[in-house]
Amino acid sequence: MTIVFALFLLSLLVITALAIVQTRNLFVAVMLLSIFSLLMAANFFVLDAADVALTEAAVGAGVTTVIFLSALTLISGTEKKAPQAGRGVALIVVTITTLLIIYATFDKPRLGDPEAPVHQHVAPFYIENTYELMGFPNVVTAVLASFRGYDTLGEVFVVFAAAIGVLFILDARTGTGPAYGMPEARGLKHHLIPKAVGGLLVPFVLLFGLYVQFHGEYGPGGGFQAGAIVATAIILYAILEGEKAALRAVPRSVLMALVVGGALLYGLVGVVCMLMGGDFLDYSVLLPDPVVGRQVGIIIIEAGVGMAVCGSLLSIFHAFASRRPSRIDHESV
Amino acid sequence: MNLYEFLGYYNYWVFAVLLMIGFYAVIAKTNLIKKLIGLSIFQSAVFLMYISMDKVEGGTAPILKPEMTDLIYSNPLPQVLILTAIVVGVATLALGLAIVVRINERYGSIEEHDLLDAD
Amino acid sequence: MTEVFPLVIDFLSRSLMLIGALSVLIGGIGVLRMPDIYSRIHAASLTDTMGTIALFSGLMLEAGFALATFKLFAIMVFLLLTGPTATYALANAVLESGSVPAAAKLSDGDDFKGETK
Amino acid sequence: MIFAVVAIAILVTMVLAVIRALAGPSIYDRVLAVNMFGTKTTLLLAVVAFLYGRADFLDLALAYALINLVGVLAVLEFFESRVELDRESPGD
Amino acid sequence: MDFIHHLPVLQVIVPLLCAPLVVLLQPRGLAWAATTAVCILSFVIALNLAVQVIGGPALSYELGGWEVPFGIALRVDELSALLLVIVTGASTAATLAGRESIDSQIEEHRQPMFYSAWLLVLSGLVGMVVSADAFNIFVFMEISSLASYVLIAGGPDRRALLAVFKYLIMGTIGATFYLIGVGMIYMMTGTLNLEDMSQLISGVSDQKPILVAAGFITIGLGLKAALFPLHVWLPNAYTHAPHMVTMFLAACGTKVAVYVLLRFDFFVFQPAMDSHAIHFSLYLMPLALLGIVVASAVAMFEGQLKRVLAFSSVAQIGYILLGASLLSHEGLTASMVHMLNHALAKGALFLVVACLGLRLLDLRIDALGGVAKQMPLTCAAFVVAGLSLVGVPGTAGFISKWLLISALMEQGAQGLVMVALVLVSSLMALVYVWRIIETLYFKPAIADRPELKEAPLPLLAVTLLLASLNIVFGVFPELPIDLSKSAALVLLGDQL
Repeated sequence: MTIVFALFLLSLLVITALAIVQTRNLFVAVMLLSIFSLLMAANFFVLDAADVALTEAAVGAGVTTVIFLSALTLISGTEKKAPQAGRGVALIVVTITTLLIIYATFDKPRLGDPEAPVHQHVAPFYIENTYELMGFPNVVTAVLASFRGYDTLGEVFVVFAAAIGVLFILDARTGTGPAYGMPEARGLKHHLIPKAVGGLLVPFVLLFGLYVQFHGEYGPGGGFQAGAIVATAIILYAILEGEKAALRAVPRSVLMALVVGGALLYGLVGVVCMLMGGDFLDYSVLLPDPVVGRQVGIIIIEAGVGMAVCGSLLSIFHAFASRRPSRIDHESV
Repeated sequence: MNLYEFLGYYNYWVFAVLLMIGFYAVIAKTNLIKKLIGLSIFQSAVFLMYISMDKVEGGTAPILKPEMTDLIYSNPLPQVLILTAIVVGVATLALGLAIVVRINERYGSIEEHDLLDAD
Repeated sequence: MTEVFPLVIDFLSRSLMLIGALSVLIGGIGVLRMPDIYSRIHAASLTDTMGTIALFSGLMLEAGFALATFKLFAIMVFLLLTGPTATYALANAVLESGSVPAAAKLSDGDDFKGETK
Repeated sequence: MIFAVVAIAILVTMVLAVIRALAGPSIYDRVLAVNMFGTKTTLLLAVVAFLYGRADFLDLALAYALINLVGVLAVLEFFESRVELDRESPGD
Repeated sequence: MDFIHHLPVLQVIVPLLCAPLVVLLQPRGLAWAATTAVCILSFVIALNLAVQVIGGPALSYELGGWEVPFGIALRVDELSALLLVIVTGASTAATLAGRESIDSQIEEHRQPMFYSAWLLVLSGLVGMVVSADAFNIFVFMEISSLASYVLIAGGPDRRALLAVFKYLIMGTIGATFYLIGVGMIYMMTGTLNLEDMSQLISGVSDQKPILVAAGFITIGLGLKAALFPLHVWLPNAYTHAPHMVTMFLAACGTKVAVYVLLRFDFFVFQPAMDSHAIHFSLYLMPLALLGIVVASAVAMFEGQLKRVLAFSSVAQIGYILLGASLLSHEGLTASMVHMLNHALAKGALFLVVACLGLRLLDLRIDALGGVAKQMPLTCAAFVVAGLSLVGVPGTAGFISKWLLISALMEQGAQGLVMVALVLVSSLMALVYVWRIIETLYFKPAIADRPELKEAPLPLLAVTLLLASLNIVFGVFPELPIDLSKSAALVLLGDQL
């Protein structure tokens, strides 16, 4: 059955990818990209990666699409026909790469082979010991937050870097130019039905985000997914009520505090572990009972991740959405 | 090689093809947004490769059900890595878009040949 | 009686799911085959609602009394709220963009917002 | 078995939606296709969760439904504002 | 809390956790002061680590208390200590010296974000150096890359944006290639820890995915390291970045990628794969030589000061890889010494650029005529560091070139050809350095230039300090050579 699904979904993926590259309308390309992400997410789900599927859907199909679209409103929506000088070189490079990879596939273990080395060496340890060591069933969360918690710390800082980078590059805090690009009377503000329904949904989505945040030890979910879902809810609010209203509800300073606070919270848990005599991020020393200690540590750092991701994604969204379109100041260089 | 085994490699081939499509768009397309879209496909292809590794035949997602002892679980490690990689990909994309917006503001175009002509 | 009951439930859930699948499929064909955007929206949205209700009712019957049923119900309500909303927003946007339904053009084109196209 | 049949029907519908998304012709047709595709993915996930016997994964379907709505509204909002911008300053 | 035990992780998390704090520091002096303090602290930690590992056993640290293949481990040996000293030293020098220069190029309200990104670059680079886990290296590589895109995009010229976009695309491709390679190795071995990997890989080393993985990792890291045909992002990025950023990245950015490349090749692949050593030198040696010659030649004809130095950096990466591709202890020692010496010389040169950039807007060489009369100390520093870059006896550059040439001599006839090429490229370096010195000292000043002052004291002091270190290590080379010898031994491991 998996194979049939995979066949369908993967073929669709390829078709969509081809269409994305082909189309000249960038809006269409972005919409197809969101289909591509959803397909990818469905594929991940079929391949047993529930957490990844949730992340890909929330981050890939949701937030990325919105950020792409808000950036596209600032620039031209169509791709010009260009002289294709580099095409030959590109084709050669790409073909060589692909052939190399296809060459490599011949000794690979096939899909689902239980004898594959990946299923023999490190992973069984996680599956066998998570319940004893952590006391909760989601192995992905256990690996993410504890066994490889240092990677996740790095990841939070990648998001942090992106947020301050976008703010730095777009200079969003200066107030040069009107802060709000789209006239109030435009967009969905007139549409009673979306506004009413959307307004009804936003609180429930926020609630759902919190559920995903705190249920992450037991089901698919965790800080990343929750952060992205909460961010999506507020983006929904921004689309319906205007970006200004969303900023009024969650001001920039709060977003910055979320980003900084989330990143620091994660790091400080690690530092506290060190102060209490363990290694960095060794949560077992936090409480007398190591299992409970790990649980507490994981809940705190997941909260940090959620705060940082939500704050970063929203700051990035606002940095794009609050910009005045097409402000061209060709300076002489 | 029976049909089942043959299809077992299908994931890897799709990975290779997607990689090719994305990579081609990154190199050959002259529109900067298109390049970023290509980059996004390119990275997604790699995610697919990792996730294809984690599947175990007859397995299920690695969220344990202690009351059922005979379940086989898929490998959690590639999933964790890809969770990280997805977020890294979005971060890169956001930064790239910010740069493209600034380029458009200061050059008035996001087509590579216009930009090269401008300087 | 107690032995027939599960069978009835089973039959009911299966037929509901089949109805759901069928209407989803019909919607897909409609979106592909209908002549213009308005009729496509129509095809998609009606079958979507029908398909969602039937399919989720079937799944709920299958799941019995569990947390899953509650979740299914939540998803169903969610879809029933968002689906028509999205369709409405879409149709409204199409109308504002000045596109004219094919049916209106066939009968007499001039009484519908003028020939903006 | 019934789940598999339903899942395949949904998959076929997804294919049809993708064809519409590729064929266009207008941007609204594509939005429609994207919306339909999103809904179908939600349904598929719900069915597959039952097919795999892991009904606890229904959270995912809920998330998909949400993402779908936001995606469609965002496309409409931003596309319209871009169109109006282009109208205000032709030749961009 | 046992500080010594925690040093490896403190090295990374001190700058990492201070980065979010710096964003909040609004008055501009404060952000700078905090960043500088953190850089100095990191430098002290790095020196401390270096003292510990020289002569002692390598330090390792298990994060989260999980033992090795299951958790992530850090590892500090002589080689990583050398890199840590270079990276933190360069960052410290740049921040100590750079306040005025950064003030002049970055608007005040953007500075907290700028300094925060700076700390992220620093922590990303040290994170890559100390990590012993293949995927963790990727994560920290992305931290440092994303943050360095931000730093470069701070450049005043609009061309900085184009340069950084190109860098972003190529950097991401490089990182993704690395990820593909790591994925393939993981697929065949089931582990991500480098040591564990190198043991398990011997069982499957003849298989196709491993071969392809070696290729992908080498190309991906080659992109990040600006290995010759993949260097196209580097000249523009260095030219248009703010001056202090150029100084920081030129002194250590690409070297960390080279370090990871060497780690993979010598640690993971070579012990397990018979043919890998041959392939490694077969492919890398010609590229390194080509890079040395071509980039030096291009540098001779460039008209802008920063571009000349940027192309020279491409050539220097060639020297480092040439030494490594000899696969001998002498060659690797030469590489290591050159990493340090190049950081000293290039750091000093780009600091001079920053000094000039504070006083002059136009950094084309033609516009620099007669500057030496008004800024004698700055230009003296340029002469010293420039001669070190060329490899004139008495400077640090001479030591590493000498070591490299003597290592090449051992390779027989083919080695002699390479010696000839190295000498030719050194002559080219002399040409491009001399061209600048000649302009600075002997050409007349262009007509309507206002009176120039020397650079502000901190900047000038650090510039002179770095320049004089070039002479100190040229006259007393024992310390870097000893450190490099043991670092080279680390790479060769039990192959000797």
